[in-house]
Amino acid sequence: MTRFLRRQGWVAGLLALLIFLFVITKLIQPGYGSGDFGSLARAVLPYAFAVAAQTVVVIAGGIDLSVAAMMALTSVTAASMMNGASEEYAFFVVPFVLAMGLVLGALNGLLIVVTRVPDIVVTLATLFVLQGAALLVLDAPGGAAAEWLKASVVGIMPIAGLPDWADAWVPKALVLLVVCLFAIWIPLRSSRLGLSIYAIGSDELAAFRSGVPVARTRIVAYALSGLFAALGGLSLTISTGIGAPIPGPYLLASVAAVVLGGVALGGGKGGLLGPIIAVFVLRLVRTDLTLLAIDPNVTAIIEGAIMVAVVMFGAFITIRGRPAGATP
Amino acid sequence: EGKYTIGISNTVQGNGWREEMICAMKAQALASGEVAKLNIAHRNTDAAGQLEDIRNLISAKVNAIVVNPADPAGIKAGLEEATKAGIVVVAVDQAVTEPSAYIISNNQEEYAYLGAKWLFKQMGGKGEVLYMRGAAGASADSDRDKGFKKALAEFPDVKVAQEVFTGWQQDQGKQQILSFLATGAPINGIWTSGIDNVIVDALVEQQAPMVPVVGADNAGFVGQLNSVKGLVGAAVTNPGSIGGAGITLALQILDGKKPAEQTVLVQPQLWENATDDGKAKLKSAADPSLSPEWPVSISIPDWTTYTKDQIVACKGPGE
Amino acid sequence: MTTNPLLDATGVAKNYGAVAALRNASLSVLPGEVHALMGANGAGKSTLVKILTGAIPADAGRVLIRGEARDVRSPAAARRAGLLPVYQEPALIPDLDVLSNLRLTGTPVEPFRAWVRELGIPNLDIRETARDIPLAILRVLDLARALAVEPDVLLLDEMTAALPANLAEKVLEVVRRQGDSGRSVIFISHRFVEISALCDRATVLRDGATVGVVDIEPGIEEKIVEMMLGARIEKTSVAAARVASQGSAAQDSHPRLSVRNLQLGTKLHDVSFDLANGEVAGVVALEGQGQDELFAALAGSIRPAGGTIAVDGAPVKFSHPSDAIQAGIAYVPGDRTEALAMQRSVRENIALPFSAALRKWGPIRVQRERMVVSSAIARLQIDTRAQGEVQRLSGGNQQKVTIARWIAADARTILCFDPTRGIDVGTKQEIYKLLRELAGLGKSVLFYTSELEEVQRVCDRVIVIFGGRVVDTFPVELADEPALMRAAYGLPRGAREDVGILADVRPTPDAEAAS
Amino acid sequence: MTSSATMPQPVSFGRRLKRFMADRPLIPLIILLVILVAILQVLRPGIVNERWIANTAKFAIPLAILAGCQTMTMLTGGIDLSVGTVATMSAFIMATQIVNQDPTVAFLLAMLPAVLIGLVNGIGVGVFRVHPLIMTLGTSLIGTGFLQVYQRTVIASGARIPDFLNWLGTGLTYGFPNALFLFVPVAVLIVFTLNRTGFGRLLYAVGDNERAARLSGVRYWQVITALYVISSLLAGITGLLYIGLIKAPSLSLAEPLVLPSVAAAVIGGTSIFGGRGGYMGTIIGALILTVLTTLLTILHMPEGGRRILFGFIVLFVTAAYLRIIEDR
Ligand SMILES: Nc1ncnc2c1ncn2[C@@H]1O[C@H](COP(=O)(O)OP(=O)(O)OP(=O)(O)O)[C@@H](O)[C@H]1O
Ligand SMILES: Nc1ncnc2c1ncn2[C@@H]1O[C@H](COP(=O)(O)OP(=O)(O)OP(=O)(O)O)[C@@H](O)[C@H]1O
Ligand SMILES: O[C@@H]1[C@@H](O)[C@H](O)OC[C@H]1O
Ligand SMILES: [Mg+2]
Ligand SMILES: [Mg+2]
Repeated sequence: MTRFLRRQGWVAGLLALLIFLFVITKLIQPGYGSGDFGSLARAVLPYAFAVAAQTVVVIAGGIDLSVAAMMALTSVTAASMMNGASEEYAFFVVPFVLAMGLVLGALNGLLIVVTRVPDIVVTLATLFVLQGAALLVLDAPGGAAAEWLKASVVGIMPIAGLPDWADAWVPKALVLLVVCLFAIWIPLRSSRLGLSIYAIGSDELAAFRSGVPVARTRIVAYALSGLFAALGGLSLTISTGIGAPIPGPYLLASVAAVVLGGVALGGGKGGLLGPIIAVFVLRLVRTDLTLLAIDPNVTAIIEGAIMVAVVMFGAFITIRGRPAGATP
Repeated sequence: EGKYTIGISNTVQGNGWREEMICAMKAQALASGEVAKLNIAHRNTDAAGQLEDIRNLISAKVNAIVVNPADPAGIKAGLEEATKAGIVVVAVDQAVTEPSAYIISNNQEEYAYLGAKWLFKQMGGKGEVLYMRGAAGASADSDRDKGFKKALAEFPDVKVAQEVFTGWQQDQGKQQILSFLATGAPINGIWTSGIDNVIVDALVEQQAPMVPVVGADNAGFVGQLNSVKGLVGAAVTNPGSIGGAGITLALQILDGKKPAEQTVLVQPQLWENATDDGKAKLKSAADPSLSPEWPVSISIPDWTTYTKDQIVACKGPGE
Repeated sequence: MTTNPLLDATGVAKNYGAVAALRNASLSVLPGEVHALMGANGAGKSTLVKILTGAIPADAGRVLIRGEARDVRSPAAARRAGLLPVYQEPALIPDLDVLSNLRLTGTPVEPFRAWVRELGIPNLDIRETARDIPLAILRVLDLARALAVEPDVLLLDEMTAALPANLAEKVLEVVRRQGDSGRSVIFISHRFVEISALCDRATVLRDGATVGVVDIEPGIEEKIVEMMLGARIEKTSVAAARVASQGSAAQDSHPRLSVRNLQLGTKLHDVSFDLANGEVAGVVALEGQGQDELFAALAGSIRPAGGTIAVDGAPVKFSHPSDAIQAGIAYVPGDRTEALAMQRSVRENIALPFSAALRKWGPIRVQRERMVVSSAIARLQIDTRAQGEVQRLSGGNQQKVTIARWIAADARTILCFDPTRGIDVGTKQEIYKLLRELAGLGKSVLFYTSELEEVQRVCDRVIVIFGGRVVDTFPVELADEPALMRAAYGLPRGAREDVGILADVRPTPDAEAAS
Repeated sequence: MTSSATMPQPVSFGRRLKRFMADRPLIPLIILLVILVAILQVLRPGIVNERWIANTAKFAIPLAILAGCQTMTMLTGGIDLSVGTVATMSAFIMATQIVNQDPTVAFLLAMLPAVLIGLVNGIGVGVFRVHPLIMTLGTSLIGTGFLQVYQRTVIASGARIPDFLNWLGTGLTYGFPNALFLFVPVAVLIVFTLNRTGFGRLLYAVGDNERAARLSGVRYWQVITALYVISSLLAGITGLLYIGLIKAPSLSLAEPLVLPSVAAAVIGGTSIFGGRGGYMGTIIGALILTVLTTLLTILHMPEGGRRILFGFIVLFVTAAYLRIIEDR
């Protein structure tokens, strides 16, 4: 139990914060109900995928500045492919776009490994390239999404055996999120590959000496990041029914939520659950401020302040917790 | 005391037209006496961000939402959810694809057609035009594109030298015109989607040849048409006060007075400085007391009831 | 010999820039043998292990495994070839728990658990994160992880160095049995007790080359020491070293530096000594006996947990190296890359301390700086042909730059940590001469060296540290290499006649095993 | 394993060229700039005239100053992504405060957020050891939020560009842009600081080898705090210059310059790892980017194509530098 708390303390704390926020929300708006929760889940969707994309590379000891651009490119690709196409065609579009994210992500990793240029510069460069490509696909927001895809995030997921009142709290968007993220993440995490991703982020040399193929693992981490970003791009197209070539605020948001979610920027630590909860927290803060009719611009201040305060707090703990006599 | 809570969602911030729109909404809400509270989501964002704002407004249980859409189709799902939740939805300034929503807007296609046709005539029916559009994907922009293209089709010798999106941001428009002028490419006319005074500034500062410019009825541009030497141009009206009209429409619907049509269009006018008649209109319209980015048409007859002081004060109910 | 060697390496060489870590190393291990790999600090033992297990590539050499030439390019390939190392540094991933570490390397869990129990840890929680496990246990887990896959050749690099007696005992037992069951073990240790208790043969490395292979038998230790030290053992002359130090004998009332009961975690216990004006005091210790921490504490890099430091009789507390510098104490680390901004010029590197203080951030007085720096360069005879970037200088010249910095800054006390590591004989001589000159000028030098012969050439006095304690202080006349070596291994002075080097300070855990 | 004997080999021309370039990194950059200008002249004969040069300088100057911020922070191994927000804030505050305030007061108010943000960045990075990327992203988020809120409060009072900034931003003197009156001193100051002051030395030293600097008595946090404050002040001044050029205060004024400012420093040969680089290269980097933009406009290259090219250039130049510097 103590170990659970020590290891999952951050996540547990976040979860408590989220619950607290829900209570606050209910106090501000007594009518806040399952439908509103569904809205929250839909708002969370693209952010959650962006954060998942960032989390994987950060755990592997890297950073990916191109997530938002990757989302924009995959989003416009999906939207323009589905524009005027049949409903069935979307069955082809979805795997195509996911594969595209996977391949482009792997390319990010490959460039880092081959050029030995630092990840931050490589992904800054690919940020421009992917943005450019998105603008070539669609120079203005547009395109379309298949109806069945749009329906896949609207409403609730009927679950057999669950009473209706409880079922109302299971929005499809949440189910989609859980299925897509955790269906990939949970098996991955305990697999040799997942462990390798943690290993290269934790101690690259020790990982190499333990027989981990470091370069290959790094490429895989970026490929996964690309895959999650593609899911994010798809979720944008699905929820808006269009594709937008100019990236949304997902890069910043992903870094903020990664940090807030307890994933160390040095790599090797943390998981996906924390950042996802962090996304819910940040979205719910915005909801609450809207409910209070507070200027939504204040949210930007609050999000930034949360991010900076949390990082400084984390750093502060690390400095304090350093054993006596250790050299900084 | 008013009885309604109205939600507002807008996605371009820092643009004078949109600021006037917000102030008109506040002033009208106050003047109507029917509104207890405004819940304003006003920031720079895209369709996805606006969807989130709309859904948060739904959670806030507002009675009506007045929205200036980032994208006509991109927020359809949110508007549909709002209607289902019993909320009155009014789109201002631009159209949306959600059929349950009411729309009150300038006639954007006509707006562009009027101005472009006048411009091409001024250019003698030939030459290169710099086409400075608004925000990519916004329906006002695509409707205006239709009007512009319609006029262009009537003047086969007019060519588009370059097409850029200003995003309806003054600074972007200024950067774009400056870097275009820096290339030294010749042009014969400029059509801009309401980002106008900075364009004239740039021509003056760069000592570039003065070419005809068509913009909107923003106070700064109207002033320039009256005063800048050698500037020939036209302002096409596009009232930011349409926001106030949106509030009025929403209140009417809430009070049970539904309009005959789902869409209400305001017809634009053109004021040019090439004829004496036009000059007179421009003179009387000019209002140097307004911020240069604010349209001079600060009220719409029959639709807005606030005073000039009220809109300039920009205070809503309870503020 | 009739049996073929399981592992046979010849002519292995490895250079790190100008440093030759290995020149010509060979090693041949028979099946069922526990084979010691011996050599002084820096002889190249770890480098050889890393090459054999694919952790680093060799520049030259040939490796046969079971008579076949194998190109082991990665640790994973070494595993497949049946070679499993336990490196000198822990190799468990710090942020993963033990179980995940096992999965990562494809190690079977049950055998691992069995080995862990065997090695004297009855109740290991395999969900514990590696970072939270004490170093000693971690080393044992590393070993158990290797044992669990039943490798043909187990390579143990100073496996027992960080272990308490009870765990070390278990490890030795287990390793011995490996040999008995037909597997081979390459065993690196500085503890002769362990070598004689455990090993069949020993390969001795000196300065990166194999200088001999011996069978372990009673009395062989002296011979191994001789081989490890090479011709140097004859060369030492007490008198020669003293010539230069004549002028420094005068002692004032206050020592320059006075250290009392210095305490630092498990690393330093009650360390006390004085450093006089104009004195070069040597520090001799095996790797990892606390000397790093001692120097770091004196340099203001880390804060001691207890004890006092006084400079010229006045107590001082350092919270940052700049405090120590303020007190006239300069630190020259052994690792040049720690001390130099490699992409900057010689001049900038030497002048760096000048700009450190806030009030010195303004314009640099170029003329004056040039003068001071040039005189320091001239003093040390730094080859400045490539002075635009320190990284282009040879190792020896780089080291001179690190010292020149403090000559230019006129530091009164210099802490030199193994300053001659990896540099050639000629430059070494220059550095010895320089240190003596500095002492002659009244400066005080604390001089840690891993090369015992240097003691006689440079020092007035020697402080020997073992296990974080000052175990002996020699006047230089008595500090011949064998005496220092024994002292460094924690053996009491003059114990030579008793049982040779085998007289351990600890109760011998493996009396039966040895017999 | 192969055995190899090291033999003195005749140095090939390629290697000699490479070493030459490595020793004088400015030369390849100047060559690249000249080539770009030549292409421009070929594509549109006569374009390269006095007016064009003045115009190019006018646009390159704000970019070059912001890139100066990046150069200095990158020398320490950091990056300052808050410069865009800081410049925008200073510009916006200046333009709105000048309406009712004394110019000096307006100026001081405009520089206040710059100092504050610089201070927070410096303390975060220097004391709490927060990753500079995260720190500066966080403060820029907060700054933007404050600016948006501030904007709402000054809507009615309007904005004005002070004449002096007008003159500085767009005026010409004998055909030279007045901005040079600001830029030349700033550039000289930066170059002098980097090469001839103790502080400049410390920037390089800290970025090259923080431990070595520490052992020489350098207090890291002091250097870093001063650095980020200076960077912010420079960004603030750039904002004032830029508003004089653009004359349209907005909430995103200088944001488009941020990533190009990083790119200009990178192209100019400053290493993102720290310890290597200089401001002269950065200035040429900024000119290269400005000329490149013009070239792409003239080529009628669509925005998408431009960004793609831009990304590839950043990546290629960094990788090439790495190669040149690595094996000499
Ligand atoms: N990565 C490296 N870069 C430069 N020099 C190195 C590197 N690794 C080792 N060396 C040098 O190579 C030599 C041999 O080092 P090695 O670690 O093999 O010695 P060792 O015999 O294991 O010593 P010890 O008993 O202290 O562990 C030393 O002089 C060391 O400084
Ligand atoms: N890349 C370079 N460019 C210019 N000069 C160089 C370069 N590399 C080395 N030199 C010069 O050549 C000299 C000899 O270098 P080298 O590394 O061979 O020295 P060395 O004989 O190994 O000396 P040491 O024993 O001190 O390490 C150096 O002192 C240095 O000034
Ligand atoms: O003319 C434009 C208006 O119609 C648009 O929607 O917002 C910005 C204005 O400049
Ligand atoms: Mg050498
Ligand atoms: Mg070793």
